[in-house]
Amino acid sequence: MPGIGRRFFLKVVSATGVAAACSPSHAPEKLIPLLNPPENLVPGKPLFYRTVCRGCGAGCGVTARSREGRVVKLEGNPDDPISAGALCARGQAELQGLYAPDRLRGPLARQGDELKPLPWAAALAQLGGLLGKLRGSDGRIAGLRLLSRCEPGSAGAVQRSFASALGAAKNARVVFEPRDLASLRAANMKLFGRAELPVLALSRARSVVSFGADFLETWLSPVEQARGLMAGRGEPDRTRLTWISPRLSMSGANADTWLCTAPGEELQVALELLRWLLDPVNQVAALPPEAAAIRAALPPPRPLRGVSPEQVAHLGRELSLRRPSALLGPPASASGAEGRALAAAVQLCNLVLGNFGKSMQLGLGSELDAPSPEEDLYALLEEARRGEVTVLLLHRADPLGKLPASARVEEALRKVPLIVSLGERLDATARLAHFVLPDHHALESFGDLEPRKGMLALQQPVLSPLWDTRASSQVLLDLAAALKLPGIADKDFRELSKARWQAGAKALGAKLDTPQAQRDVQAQGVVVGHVEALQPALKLDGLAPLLFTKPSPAEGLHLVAFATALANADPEAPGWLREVPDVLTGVSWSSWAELSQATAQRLGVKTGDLLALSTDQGKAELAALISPALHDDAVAVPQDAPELRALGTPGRAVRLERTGKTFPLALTGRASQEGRDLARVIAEGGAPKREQGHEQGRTLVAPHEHPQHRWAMSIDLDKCTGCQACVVACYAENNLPVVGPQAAREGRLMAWLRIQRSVEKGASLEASRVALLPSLCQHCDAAPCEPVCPVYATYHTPEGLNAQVYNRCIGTRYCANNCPYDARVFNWEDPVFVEPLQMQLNPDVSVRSKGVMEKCTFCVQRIRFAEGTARDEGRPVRDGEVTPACVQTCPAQALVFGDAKDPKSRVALAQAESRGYRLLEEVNTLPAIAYQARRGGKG
Amino acid sequence: MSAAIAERMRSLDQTTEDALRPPRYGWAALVAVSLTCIAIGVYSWSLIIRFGMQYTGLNRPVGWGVLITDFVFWVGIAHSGTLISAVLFLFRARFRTAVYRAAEAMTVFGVMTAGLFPIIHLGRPWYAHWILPYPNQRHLQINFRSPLVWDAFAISTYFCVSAMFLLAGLMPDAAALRDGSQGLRRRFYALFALGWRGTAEEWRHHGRAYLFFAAFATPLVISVHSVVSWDFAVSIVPGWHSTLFPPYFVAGAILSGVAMVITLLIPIRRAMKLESIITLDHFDMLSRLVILTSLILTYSYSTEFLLALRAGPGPERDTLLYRATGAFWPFFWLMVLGNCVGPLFLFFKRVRGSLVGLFFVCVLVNVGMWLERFNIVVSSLEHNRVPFDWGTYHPRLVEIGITLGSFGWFFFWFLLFLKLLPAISVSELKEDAHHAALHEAAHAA
Amino acid sequence: MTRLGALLAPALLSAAAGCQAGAAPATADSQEVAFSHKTHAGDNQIGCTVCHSYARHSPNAGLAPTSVCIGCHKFVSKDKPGVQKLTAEFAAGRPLTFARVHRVPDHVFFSHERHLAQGVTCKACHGDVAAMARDEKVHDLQMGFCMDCHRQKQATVDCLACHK
Amino acid sequence: MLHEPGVLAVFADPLQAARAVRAAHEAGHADVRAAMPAPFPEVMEAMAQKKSIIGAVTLGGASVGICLGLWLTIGTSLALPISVGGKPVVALPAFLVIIFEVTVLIGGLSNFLGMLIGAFAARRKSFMPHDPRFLRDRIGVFLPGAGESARVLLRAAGAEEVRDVA
Repeated sequence: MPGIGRRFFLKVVSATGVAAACSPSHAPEKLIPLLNPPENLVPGKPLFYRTVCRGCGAGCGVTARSREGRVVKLEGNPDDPISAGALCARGQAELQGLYAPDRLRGPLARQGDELKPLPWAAALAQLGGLLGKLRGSDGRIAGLRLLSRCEPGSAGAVQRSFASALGAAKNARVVFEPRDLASLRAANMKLFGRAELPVLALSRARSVVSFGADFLETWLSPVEQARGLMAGRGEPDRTRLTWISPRLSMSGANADTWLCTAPGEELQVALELLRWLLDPVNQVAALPPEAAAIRAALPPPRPLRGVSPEQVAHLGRELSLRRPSALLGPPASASGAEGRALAAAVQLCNLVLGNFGKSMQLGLGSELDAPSPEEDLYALLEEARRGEVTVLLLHRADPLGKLPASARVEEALRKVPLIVSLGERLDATARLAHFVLPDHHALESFGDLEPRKGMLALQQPVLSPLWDTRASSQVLLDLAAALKLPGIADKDFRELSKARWQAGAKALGAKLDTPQAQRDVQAQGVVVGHVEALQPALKLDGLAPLLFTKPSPAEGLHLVAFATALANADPEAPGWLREVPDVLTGVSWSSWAELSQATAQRLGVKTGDLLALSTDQGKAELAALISPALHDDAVAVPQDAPELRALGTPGRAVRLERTGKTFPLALTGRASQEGRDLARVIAEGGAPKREQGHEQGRTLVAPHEHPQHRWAMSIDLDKCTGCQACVVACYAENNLPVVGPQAAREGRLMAWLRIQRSVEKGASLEASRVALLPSLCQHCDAAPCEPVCPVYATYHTPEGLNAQVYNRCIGTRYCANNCPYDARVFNWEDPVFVEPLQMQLNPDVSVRSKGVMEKCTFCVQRIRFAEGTARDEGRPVRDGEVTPACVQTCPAQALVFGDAKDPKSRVALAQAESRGYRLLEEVNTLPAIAYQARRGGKG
Repeated sequence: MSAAIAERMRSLDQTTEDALRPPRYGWAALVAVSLTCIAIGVYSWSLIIRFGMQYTGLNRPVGWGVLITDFVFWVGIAHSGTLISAVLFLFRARFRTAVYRAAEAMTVFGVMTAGLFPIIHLGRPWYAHWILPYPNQRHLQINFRSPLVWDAFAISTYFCVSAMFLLAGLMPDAAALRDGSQGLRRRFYALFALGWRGTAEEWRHHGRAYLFFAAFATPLVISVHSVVSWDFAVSIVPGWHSTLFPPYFVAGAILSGVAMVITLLIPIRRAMKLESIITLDHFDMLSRLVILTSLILTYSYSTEFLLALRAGPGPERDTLLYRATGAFWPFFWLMVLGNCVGPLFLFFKRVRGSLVGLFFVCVLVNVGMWLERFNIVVSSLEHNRVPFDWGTYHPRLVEIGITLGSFGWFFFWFLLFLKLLPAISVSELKEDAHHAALHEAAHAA
Repeated sequence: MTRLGALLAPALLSAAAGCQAGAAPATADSQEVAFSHKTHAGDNQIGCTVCHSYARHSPNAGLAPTSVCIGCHKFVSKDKPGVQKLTAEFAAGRPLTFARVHRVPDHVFFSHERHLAQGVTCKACHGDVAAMARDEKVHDLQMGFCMDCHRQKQATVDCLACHK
Repeated sequence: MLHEPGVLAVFADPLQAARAVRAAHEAGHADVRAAMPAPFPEVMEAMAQKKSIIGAVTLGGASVGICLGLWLTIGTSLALPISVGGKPVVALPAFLVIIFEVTVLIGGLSNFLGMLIGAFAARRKSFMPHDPRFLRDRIGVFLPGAGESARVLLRAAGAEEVRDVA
């Protein structure tokens, strides 16, 4: 054959040979052994520590899981009566607060215009010197003020003694809680002489009425309240919830009835309800002796705009029959005389219905370190403006960042010659400080607090401090020592706290005689004594002025603030709380202003338009979002939105203008299920309609059996509140990356578990319902995603899991296309964990790289852990021993997980429930997850 | 008589050799353009490889987009070639001889282009070889139940068979050119001639082999695009999950392929002065094929919709209505215009006869066919079963760049082919030439 | 046909078991001190878990903390240069480093605990370390190696047993 | 390259060439060889060759393909059975696609190779003088080991030229 020769052939062959020969090689890595082995730390094994969540005032006990000295996950403390093992989204996200990249990493001191790093010793010496100079002849500093968040424990005690020893003024220490339920406190004070917040036992209530109180998001003690409310859900005669507010918020979405008031009209409704209850013609049984007096004190009736008298009467009748009940309100956003009046009206309803001591308990709320009345705070600011404040110590208090602009905080702070900020990050106030002495994160510090009477929660570090920080209380003690303050003997805060909690614990009847006993208590995390709720005695004097009223606000747009379970609108919130979309609107990464459809039409506004809002207080620009469940007169803004500070307290009239600009809102999901009936609602007592026209579970091939376990889940839609604690827990447990606003806009959120929402429009606005559906991988027996994968990267495990092997995946995305539930998530880019957030990564779960498909694994690592423990102890896995992160953290206990092969397991029983159904039964994928339909109102 | 035959053959050789010297500058310019496109495509792909698929417009729920559209489109293009040469060969359709070589070349390059996309669209293309069954230490093989594996096999088989088919036909012509040239050119043609001498013995084997190739290729054509259609039909995505798909896709593929052949042949014929060989009758026959397949396609579309509508409310219906009225409704109706309405004009001899009209219709068909695939892939994913996740998809520059690159890649090879190898089957034409001469002799007598 | 396939396929699979070289194993030379398993585990019969103390109750086997080395070398062969270096470094509060010989990729979740509990010997994967003056990688520790053993011992071959 | 003496005739018209071939056969030349630019049916018929064995080769290849396909699909699936989507491990309907493709692939390859080898063998065993014209516009008929009589016979058939190949 001329031309073509052996040589040519060989060339081709050798070329391919070379290509095949190339293969990567690592440089040899170094192993660095420890010098001395740390005791009781076994690399590769988790350690569990009990401490307290300081995310909000509720004081939930938490269990921290730590690996190789890094805490990787927070879970509720099962021994704690408040959290009972559950944790809310914000609690889960405390972890990201701990590893927040913007945390202060060491003390700063002002040099000229800027804050420069300074060693602790130097900083304290300088500060001590300055304070020393400022001391008067009596050794006190007249102008010293200490502004602190609520510290119901040793920390508060230290601050008080420091303030009283060094400060002269009687209110030298002011306690500042921006989200405090001040109105309720005040009302309780005026009505019963107790400046405390009630403790709710909603599990005892048969009807719950909330006057806009977001008791499932942030109000009072959401985890406990969610558990309480949902304990009475699911069964036919279930706890009923009535929601009275211009906006249907998340708590409202769980209501059976919504009374859509005009903005600011809740007070009138409350008063009318009270009036109805007290009206003899309605013959409400068992009225208290004070009834007549209260009735006398009621202001004259005023016409209602949003709500009809019939609705009030209907509610009144329900409450008079279904006892005990619980009336909740007002929300934190209510303020002033009106707020107090609403609170009073609500509490009087509770009193009239005899709820106190049953569902509504007084005398349990901690009176330790109650937030000071607003007046004190404003007085402090006024003094500062007058230049009378010479030293201002701030402990985790950011008045500049939190108070409305109208409070003129900056002006006040600029007048103060010496500001010392003892906080975690460089917040607005700290930027003006002269010394910034960073405090430990709550998870790094010792402490003790009294979340409520008869209870002691112990705080202990779950990892050694990440940065060069120091406990604020310790700083104060050091200063006290340096200044030789009289009456402060303690040198070490840890000792002080220990002595204090041990005394407290003994008082609660805990045995602490042996060191072991002390350790046990510490390991327990909480000490629970017994305190009886008391029957409050009503103080009739001053009732009439308290129940002040004013006509329902006139027509026209009014500002409404609402709380969200997450903090999408809060620029300072950790990534998880910003990225996980708000459950009702689907917004992530920004604040927004909601308008009703009618209003939006009237003003020609579309979702995404940038609106200019202006009140008598100021202006702000916010992105418009058309809400299907909002009163036409309301403009609703999330209470975390920084813009709200400019606009002032809610309730006031607001003007809207279109700026002509648009804002790229990151919105997720369509709030409609196109009548496909995925999230089902059934009449009370009814059973869900079955899919017609095909036989369930019939397949061409024999169903494959699961030799040992068949892991399965059941989700009770009647209990799911939509708080998304499960979603955040999933982010934490499974190393899900936070992708940021741009990717969120492009529909590339990485969540494995999402709460799908769909708004079912009713005849009227009030009749419209929001159906929530937690959706995750259904771990189908006949999973459509599996057979289409060319490389076996996804398959069905013998234990019934739909497995995804990341390192085998080549990223065809066929499985995701073929998943009828859209449960699969693709890595569009390499995940980014900003230093030091990567320290939170769970070492038991791979961090996925770009180009790989991923999805819910039922937390297989936790399954393996439980199976391992069981095997070590030579016993079968117990029911309820395996809990995926979502199930573990669910405050409402709507999720149940277990082995469906064990007929006695909780999950098997739940799945057999009459309300049970599976998603998309018509595609016959035989999912492992069964849903229980929600029971809708009276049906 | 005998002189006449020899004359014909000589003139045939002459035209072929002239055809191998196309207008230099025009050719060079086209090559330059296609190389540029390739460069753009390569760069775009490199972006995806380095930074992940974030540079595409894909998202949840739309996991497949332009890249898969291109894949199906090019596989479709690759279909006419084998059809024209193999099927028409079996049917002894004489008009095939003039055009089948170009068509086959198109097939081979079309598959070469299509074959790239399954790799390009991967999240981790550097592991693309995992889709092939090769011995490895993992004890882990591939999932033969996955349509993507069927794809891998179908595409590679189709490439090999059609390449061999092309080579088999080329041998005699290459041999002729070999003997007519020197130096590098000679060695090049020798490569394709594979030592061909034209002896009766060689012809004996060649004839049989060629027949068998045709016999293999015909079912293969059907199977390949059926397999491609199964990528969708085997899934349970509403708008994909349909038993109609295989015939529907095959018809579509043939339509797009024939249209592409015509679109390419019209300019080639002009540029290379092949008017004497590729006559209007050839185009006439081809356009009849276009009409036929287009009618089949129209029928499929209507069946698809009627079934969905008859099915009553549900995902199936929603998806198809969305396809026609949703975000991409212009694409849908442009597709109908291109694939169903346009070809109808070919019923008129005037349109069929005028190359301009024919060219226009065929370009329209090509556009329509691309859009058809886009509509099927994207609109179905946009409206899957869970309305909460309904979304939209907008192609990004990277995807457009890669598409451009694929066209560059295809035309680069095709241009090389035109320059280096006979675009018409000389030997078969010679065989015909002899028959023609006989006819004339008969008439003369 | 089926049975025949079953018989032949593994042959194909193992045919080119070696052809996937993968990452070049870290070599044992360039060790900071000339630590010899032969001396310790071999001649002096020190059990593996004396130094790799976590192996029995954790996924990680662990590496002897320097203090453990010192525990013996306070008394034993203090004349050796390596030991002197060790003592010096320890006094200076600096740990010695060792070049890593055995490693599995990050996406493999191997547990020493589980394997020892099932009676798998250290030898099975690490080779006869007691005879090595310089550590060598005896087995490639690639998936094929694990699979061979798992199948032969009828242990699980579920992917999620090792990949999560 | 092997070489044989004989008589080579060049024709312009396939019919004449065919006539020549037939004549040669009648004249008792068992082994008549020809070369031409295209497989002119007349000539091929006249040559009266026996059918090519390529069919058998291809059939063999195809059946090997079937076995390979079966072995690959069923064998590898049983080697490590993995449950996907509740489908049986050996899912023949799905495997048929692979089996078909492998069959066609191997069949096609063997067909092509068969042809090449056949042609190569032919060139090896029976010598035919090469002339570029035979690939363009002329037909060559070669009678190995023939003499004067053959020359006459070929001229009579209408050969343009007849020459001895020494």
